[in-house]
Amino acid sequence: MGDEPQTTALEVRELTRAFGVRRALDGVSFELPPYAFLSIFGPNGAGKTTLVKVLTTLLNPTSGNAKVLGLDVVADAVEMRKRIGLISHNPLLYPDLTAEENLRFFSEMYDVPDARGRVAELLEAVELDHRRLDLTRTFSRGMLQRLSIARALLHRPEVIFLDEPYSGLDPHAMDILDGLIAQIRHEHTFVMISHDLDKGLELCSHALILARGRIVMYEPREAIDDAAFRETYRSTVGMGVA
Amino acid sequence: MASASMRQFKAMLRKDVVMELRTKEMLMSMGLYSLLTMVVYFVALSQAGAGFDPRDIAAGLLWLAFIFTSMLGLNRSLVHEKDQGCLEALLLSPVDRPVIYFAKVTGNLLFLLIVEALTIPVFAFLFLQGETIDLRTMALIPLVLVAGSIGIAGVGTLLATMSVNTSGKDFVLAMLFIPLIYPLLLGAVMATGAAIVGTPEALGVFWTGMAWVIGYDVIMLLASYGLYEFIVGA
Amino acid sequence: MKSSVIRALIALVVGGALTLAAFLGAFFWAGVPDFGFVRTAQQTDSVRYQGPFVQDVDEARYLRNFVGYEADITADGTLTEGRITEASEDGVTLETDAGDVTIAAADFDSAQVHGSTYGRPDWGQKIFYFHVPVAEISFIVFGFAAFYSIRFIMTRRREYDTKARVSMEVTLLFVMFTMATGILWTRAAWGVWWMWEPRLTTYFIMTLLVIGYFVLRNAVEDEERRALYAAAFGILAFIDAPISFFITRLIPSNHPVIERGGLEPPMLATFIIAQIGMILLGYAIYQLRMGEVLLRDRIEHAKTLLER
Amino acid sequence: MDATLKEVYSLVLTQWPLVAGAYALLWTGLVVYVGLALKRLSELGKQLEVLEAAVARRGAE
Repeated sequence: MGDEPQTTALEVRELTRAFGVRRALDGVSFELPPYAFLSIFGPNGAGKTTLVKVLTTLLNPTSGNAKVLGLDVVADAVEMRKRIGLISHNPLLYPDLTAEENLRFFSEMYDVPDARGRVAELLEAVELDHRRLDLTRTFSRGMLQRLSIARALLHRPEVIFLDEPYSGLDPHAMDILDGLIAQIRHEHTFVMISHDLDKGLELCSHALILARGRIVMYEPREAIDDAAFRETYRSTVGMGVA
Repeated sequence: MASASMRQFKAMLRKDVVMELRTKEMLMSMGLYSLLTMVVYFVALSQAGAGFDPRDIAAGLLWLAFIFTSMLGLNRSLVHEKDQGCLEALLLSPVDRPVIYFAKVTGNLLFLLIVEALTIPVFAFLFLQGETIDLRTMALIPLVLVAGSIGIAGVGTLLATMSVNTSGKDFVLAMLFIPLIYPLLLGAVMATGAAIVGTPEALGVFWTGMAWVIGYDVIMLLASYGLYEFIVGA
Repeated sequence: MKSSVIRALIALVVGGALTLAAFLGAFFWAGVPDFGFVRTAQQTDSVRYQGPFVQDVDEARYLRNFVGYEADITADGTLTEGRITEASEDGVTLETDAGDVTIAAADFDSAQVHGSTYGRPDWGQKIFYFHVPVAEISFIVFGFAAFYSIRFIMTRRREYDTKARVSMEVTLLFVMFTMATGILWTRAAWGVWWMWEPRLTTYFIMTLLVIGYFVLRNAVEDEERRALYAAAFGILAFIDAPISFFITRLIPSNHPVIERGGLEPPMLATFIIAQIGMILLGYAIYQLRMGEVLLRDRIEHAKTLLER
Repeated sequence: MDATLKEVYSLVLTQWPLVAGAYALLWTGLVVYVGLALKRLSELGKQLEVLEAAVARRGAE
């Protein structure tokens, strides 16, 4: 299934997520080709996090549907979870386990073949080989984020979701994160939530602006006029919380 | 699929045990807390007259200590998962939600039983010295302990999963947990009391109490298991 | 919204009228049952007269309890009739038609004492006409709250959460009424304000569960999560309540139960009218609160429209 | 009331404040609760009228 060429990585149709009259997502539809890099912008409360939560099966849509890699987020949730990864601003790691134990634990969860080899390989890739026996409690923010990336890549996901991965990182850690993303950039589809317009535009192949649960703008990078884009973004920020 | 779930269950349980052995946070806090309750009990009973038989209320005192220490532990165990969003990471992985529930319940049950096993001798040493005790009926106490702790861990894990996401975690947990656990507590105290008294008639009371505890376990564990999926994803 | 308020008002008027009727019935129509009896020496002209009281006494010393009563005493084979004026270890003095007669205890053979029995009216029973219907409604509405909680978990629609919450509010109100009237009844019937008695204990637990539901709601920030948690707890609480009720059946209860056919027709009628009236009042309160919640929603909606 | 009747009615005499208390609590509770609910309802109704008039004006513009 994973080897077939996919025509779309994401396929979102009329996605609505509502509770009473409040709508976190209101009829969102878009498609994203494979190996693209989607940056999602929008003011606080625009529905960015909700969108990513629906796309990562953590929340069910109220109506409409979404497919990731051709799999439905509700019906094929378990299958889908094996093929997506999340890097959040929260490290999602147990502070009282060592780096290696953390990765080994999550490889059990994902049933990763040759877990030992895969963990060693990833620890080397994120340059944490020398700290593998230390508790992650003792790690700096940057190291945690690197380990968090290793955790997200354990099961070789095809779609990687990034939830404001740069927030709280020092410039050095940012460089390392940039390097890591660049390395795997072309074999994966990325979906990133970002507050940082420059960074988001620099990385993306597609950009999406969300406000009050609706798509304000969705364009491939080539079609975007930077100045106009910034203007649109700024106008949505003024709209405040939906 | 079943074997994969089993492996995931074992991994989660091992993770909890390794973390606990490393920090000893739950065991230490629960153990010391139960020791502190003993001091409070001594003060509470200090004015009781000479005719007072501590065996009459031993069962109630023991379960009181267990209930309060268990709430402490339950909160801790779920705070671990919540702290850095680890629960979210678990939910993102292809694990069935019930596996998460049962792994957490088993972990909590394990720590609870360890603390209870340590508390009972200390309690007996402090309060029951010189009392005649029938060791044959006392041997039944582990049965109540296991059955009661299953209920506490089962219901408590579900409630703690909710209460960690609230403001004022400890109070909310107590407010939900104590009324809900009341039937189990009554049955468990009844059975434990009967085992301590140890007369032949008491044995009938013991099994009635046990039947209640087991019945409660079955009903409430099924309900909690059914509801956990909705709670954990919220 | 409008319709629910209209339904509420209709239910309020009809329920209020029935409740008022039951209130009047309770005091002016239904009789007062007896709570035990009193024995007196004289017969007073009283509606609560139950009949004559006759007791055989075979030892002279027991006569001390019957000073003032009419008595037929056999002593040394002769019968003396009169009213006991004095009684002691040694003997008894009777006031007879022929003057005072003293009988020594040593001569005493047997005696028959006559008096009157009166029923003691149990006024506290008047609480029952409203205490029981209110308690019943608290259970019924609790059941509705659990039902809507299940519906909410299945559909995730906010309206069911609202219904469950409003039902729980009505439950809380009626639980409080039950508790208040119950405590007063306990004082009237048992002479204590509170007793750790199975029925009372379990109802107290149920009160705590309902309060816990609102504590939980207030402690959760996110609206949808709050709804889910509350629904889950509502279901658990509803499963727990019957368990609590049954577990205490191991201990015999003092709480009275109505026996089949145990009520006189006026009492039964009053009780049934009170029940129907209270159910309507409960429904009216539920609809009123529902209407209020819906109004608030519309106001919120209008506000967001204006702010856009 | 003579001594005999007093004895007969002793229970009634001690119970009546409790019965009155129970009814007073129940009735005041119900009336106050319903009264407050109705008052809130009418206030909210007025507020809604104002808001909906504003919405209608906004729509007409």
